[in-house]
Amino acid sequence: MQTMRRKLMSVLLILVMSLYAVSTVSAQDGTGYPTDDDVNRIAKQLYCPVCPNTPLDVCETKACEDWRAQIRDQLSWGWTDQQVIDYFVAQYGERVLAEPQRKGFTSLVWFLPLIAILVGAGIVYEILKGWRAQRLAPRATAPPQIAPEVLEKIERELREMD
Amino acid sequence: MTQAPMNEQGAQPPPTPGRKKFGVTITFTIILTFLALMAWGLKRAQAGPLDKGLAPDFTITGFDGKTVTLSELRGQVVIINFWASWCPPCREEAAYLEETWRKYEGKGVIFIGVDWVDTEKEAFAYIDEFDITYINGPDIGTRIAQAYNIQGVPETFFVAKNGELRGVHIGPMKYPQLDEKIDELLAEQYP
Amino acid sequence: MELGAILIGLVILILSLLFLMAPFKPGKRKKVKPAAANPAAERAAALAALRDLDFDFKTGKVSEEDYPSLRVRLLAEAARYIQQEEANEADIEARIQARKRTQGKSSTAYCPHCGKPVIVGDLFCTSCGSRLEVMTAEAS
Amino acid sequence: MIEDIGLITLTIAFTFSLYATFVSAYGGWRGYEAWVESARNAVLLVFPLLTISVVIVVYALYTLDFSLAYVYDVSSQAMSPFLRVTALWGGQQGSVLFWAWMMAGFVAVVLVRKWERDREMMPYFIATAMLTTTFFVGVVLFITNPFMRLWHIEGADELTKALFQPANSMPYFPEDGGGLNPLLRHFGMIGHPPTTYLGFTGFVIPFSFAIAALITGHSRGDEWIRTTRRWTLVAWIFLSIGLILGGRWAYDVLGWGGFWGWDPVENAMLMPWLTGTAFLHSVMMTEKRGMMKKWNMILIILTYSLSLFGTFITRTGVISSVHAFSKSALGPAFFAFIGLTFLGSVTLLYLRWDTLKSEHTLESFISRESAFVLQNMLFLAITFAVFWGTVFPLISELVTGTKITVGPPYFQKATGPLFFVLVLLMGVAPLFAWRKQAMRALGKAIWIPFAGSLGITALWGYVHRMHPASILGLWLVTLTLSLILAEFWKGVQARCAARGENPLTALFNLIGRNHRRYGGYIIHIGVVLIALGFIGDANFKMETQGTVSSGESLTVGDYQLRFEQLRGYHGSDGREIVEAVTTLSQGGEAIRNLNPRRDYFVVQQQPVTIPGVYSTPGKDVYVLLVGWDDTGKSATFRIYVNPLINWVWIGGVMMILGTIIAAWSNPAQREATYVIRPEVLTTQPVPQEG
Repeated sequence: MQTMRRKLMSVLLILVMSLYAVSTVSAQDGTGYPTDDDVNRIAKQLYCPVCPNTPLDVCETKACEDWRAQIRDQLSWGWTDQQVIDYFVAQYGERVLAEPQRKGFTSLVWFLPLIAILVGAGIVYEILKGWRAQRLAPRATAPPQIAPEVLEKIERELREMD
Repeated sequence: MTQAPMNEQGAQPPPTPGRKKFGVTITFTIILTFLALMAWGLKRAQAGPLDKGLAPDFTITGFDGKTVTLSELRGQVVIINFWASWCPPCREEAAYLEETWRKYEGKGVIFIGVDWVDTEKEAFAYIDEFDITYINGPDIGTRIAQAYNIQGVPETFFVAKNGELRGVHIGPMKYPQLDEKIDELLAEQYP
Repeated sequence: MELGAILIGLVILILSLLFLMAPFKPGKRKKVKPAAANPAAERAAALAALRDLDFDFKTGKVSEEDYPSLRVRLLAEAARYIQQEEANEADIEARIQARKRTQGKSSTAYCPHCGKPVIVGDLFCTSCGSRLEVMTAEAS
Repeated sequence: MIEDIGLITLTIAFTFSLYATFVSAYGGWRGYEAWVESARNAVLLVFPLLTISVVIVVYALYTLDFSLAYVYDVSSQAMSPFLRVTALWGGQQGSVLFWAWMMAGFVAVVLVRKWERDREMMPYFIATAMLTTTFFVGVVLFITNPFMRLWHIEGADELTKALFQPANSMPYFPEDGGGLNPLLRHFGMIGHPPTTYLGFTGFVIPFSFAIAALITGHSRGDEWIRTTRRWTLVAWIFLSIGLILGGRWAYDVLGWGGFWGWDPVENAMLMPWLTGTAFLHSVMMTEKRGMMKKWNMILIILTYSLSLFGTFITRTGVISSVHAFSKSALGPAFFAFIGLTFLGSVTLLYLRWDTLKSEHTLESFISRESAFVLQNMLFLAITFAVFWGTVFPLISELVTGTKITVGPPYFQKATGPLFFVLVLLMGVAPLFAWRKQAMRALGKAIWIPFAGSLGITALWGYVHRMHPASILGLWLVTLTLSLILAEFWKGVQARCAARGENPLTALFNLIGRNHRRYGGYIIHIGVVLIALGFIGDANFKMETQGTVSSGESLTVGDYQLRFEQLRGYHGSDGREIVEAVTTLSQGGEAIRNLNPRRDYFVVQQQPVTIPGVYSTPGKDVYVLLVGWDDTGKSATFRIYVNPLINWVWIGGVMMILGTIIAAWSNPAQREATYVIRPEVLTTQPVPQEG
């Protein structure tokens, strides 16, 4: 078990190290479409397929640079944003999408909070209604008699508190 | 998880026993379900790559357009190597893998290279660079990687003649690790 | 592991154990201060509620129609606490005096279990019935 | 030798916390005073014992005793002495020890301060709090021990970590260690872990008192709320500081121009903060009106369980995250403990459910009470949305076998509207009086700020041609802020009128005599300012990326960034630095030189991108050096213009200030931290006298 874990660790290490291997960017050729901003616009909507939970546009690994280069190529071939994203999903799985899809089982991630909020609002209303039902019957309007010296004491203490 | 207690809170004035019981049941069901989910997640997070039992079947289409299906390779030893072009350790073993493949080609051994989350351009360059001749194809949608539960690349799985996994090697391989393993698997009787 | 470390550890352990076991030492029984029975807190609460109401009125959060009735209610409440407190004090004082006269003892103490006042020399607490020998021993 | 002493004190500490847990529970159950006292003494010993262990680990880190595996992992010669000390929480072993130590400290302080009061609850308080402490100390001792040494076994390729010498082994003394993860070498990471841990562990106090109240049946009296109010505030503010420092760290170090990424680990920290905030508010309902007693229990159990859950997902890798510690063997132990805590406390609550009788009466829907309930509901709704988004990838994988990511877009869309209502409520709710609020008075109070803020934002939006959503956001902030400030204004006015004080004295006295109320308002102002930062970040952010040659400029908004040259040099702690010299100008006028750089840590093989930032209250211009060509003639930059982002930090400071005021006890009213008995008010007839 011990060795197994160490092995795993070393693999993770290898993975991480390899991700960071080389990280220089060569000047882009020409100035026309697609620009870095065009690439980032799409990369922003995607997550790096190998790194834990990192958006593709800010990911610094070699692999992510390759992917951004790939997006650039695809854009220069005239692909639309959606085509590029669809390609990524098909190629690397649904986990590359930053925003979960709204179909199939995944749509639950959107619906359940909505349902929960509606149910919650209903419950709040029920609670408040229940409390209100327990409201006391209106009191007798006659003010209770309080001994003047006690009243005096209360007022004095109130003044002291301020 | 957040709502069930609310049901009870909301059950003023004095809740009917049925309603309260319902709330309690819901609450505990939710808690237990949640704990079960976490237990499953923990088990998954702690599990290493698959290393025994029947190797999960898959069909892979190589970059050259040829297709191979694992279950149709019974009787042969299969070496499945996961790699990616952006991974330096993969480069360390690439030449050794190709060399070994050439040594055993036609002797009842099949090599399959599974290119994990990679870009085609860089993958082709990698294959050219090391002049790799065994079948290599992309892992579309990372389905194969998920089935084998790989933890990273490179990882190499050894499939015996009867289709069962006979272990996995994590990290780059060096001579003679692969040769020894192949010889051992070739020595097995099938059927 | 070196001997020096073990020795130092042993010393720490022994000192700690002594401290740990101190409460079990027979004879030296602990003193229990009275639990803070806090009638003043309730009164203060009522007064604070009054104060908040006055403040809310001054800052315009309570309307002129609502203010008098709410205030009267809170006043009545505060008054009741004050009267209760005074009555309690008077009552306790009276009882103490009565006991003093019959027993000839001079000081009061509090029950270690319920915190209610008890007469020194009594064997049992008049409120909760627990045994009071400790207090007796202390007073003598 | 000195490390051996640390190990010994750690072992004794574990034994004593175990002892305290069971002896206090037994003593409390049987009414044996001496047992409980002995348990208290044990608790009072655990803290100094753990302190010795902590000090020894710090000493080893400082003196670079690489025979300890932990020191070898996180410390190195190149690190400054200060960083070596902070390496205590730079890795798994040290941070769990640190955590256990803090928890023991909290419990010890409670016992010193509160021993004479709340005596009935104490045995169970000790038992609950020390059970948790025992768990953490046990984890340190048995699973992730910082005193493990490095050994070399004959013939083995790798080093072995063990406490005692394994067979056929030689002690191994490395020359140098790996050193702290480069990303953690930042002031935010120096403050963030300790404050976060203080926050997480601090909630053990209210939680344990709540459990003790449930066990003893004293929950009806709500003594536990009075006892723990300040503790809760302390835990809460530390959690808040931890969140803010974490955000600041992310902004400075992670190189993505943002401060909150909705990563699972960030969410895990946000969730207990949310429920903790709800708890702080619902407690007021109990104090003032005797309502929501069950609700308080649910909230504190939830808060504590969520903070344990947070540690669980941070340290086990169950949910993939940028910030996760490496996978470790802690998983099963943590899982068992969290399951036990959560199930146990909920079951206890269920058994005692009927003792928690509240007096629920509501005179009017338009009242402070309703506002509180609504507010609590909103907090829970946000918590649920965050929770759901955080665990959904796991559910998806379990049910469909597909891994998915739930990223910021989900969280922004799901929680954004709820936060909007919440901030609005923060402005409006304090206007409501308890019991009943006259509509006309409310209208009068709200009219001017409403119209004013609407006017200002409409004008602003018209001039700047902004997106409707952003106008809405700005309007919300303006309205809420003016409503809160109006509260101060009204209070000052009332004092001026009643006492003839001058406004400044009146303001001072106002806050001085009402710490809780006005401290709370100041916290609210802080939150509004943070909201402002978030709105700026979500709506007005601009960014561009491009490659330029020396002498060329990149443009974003009305800013230009001119690239002059690249230069490289060696850093002090083993980093290779490549720095770009650039000039930022606005409208053709040079403002400032910015030097974004990239530090490459050779040993760890890890780059860290350090932005060049031009910071003003209105906006930050945040420049990243993304890459360069080998000749150094051209470089790629990414420029973000982050409007209003500094208000997040300013708001954070306001929050801390407000919390200090709110937690400060009022000298004039020390006795007025009270439990009101509402049944007197509502169920008994008013005595008629005379």
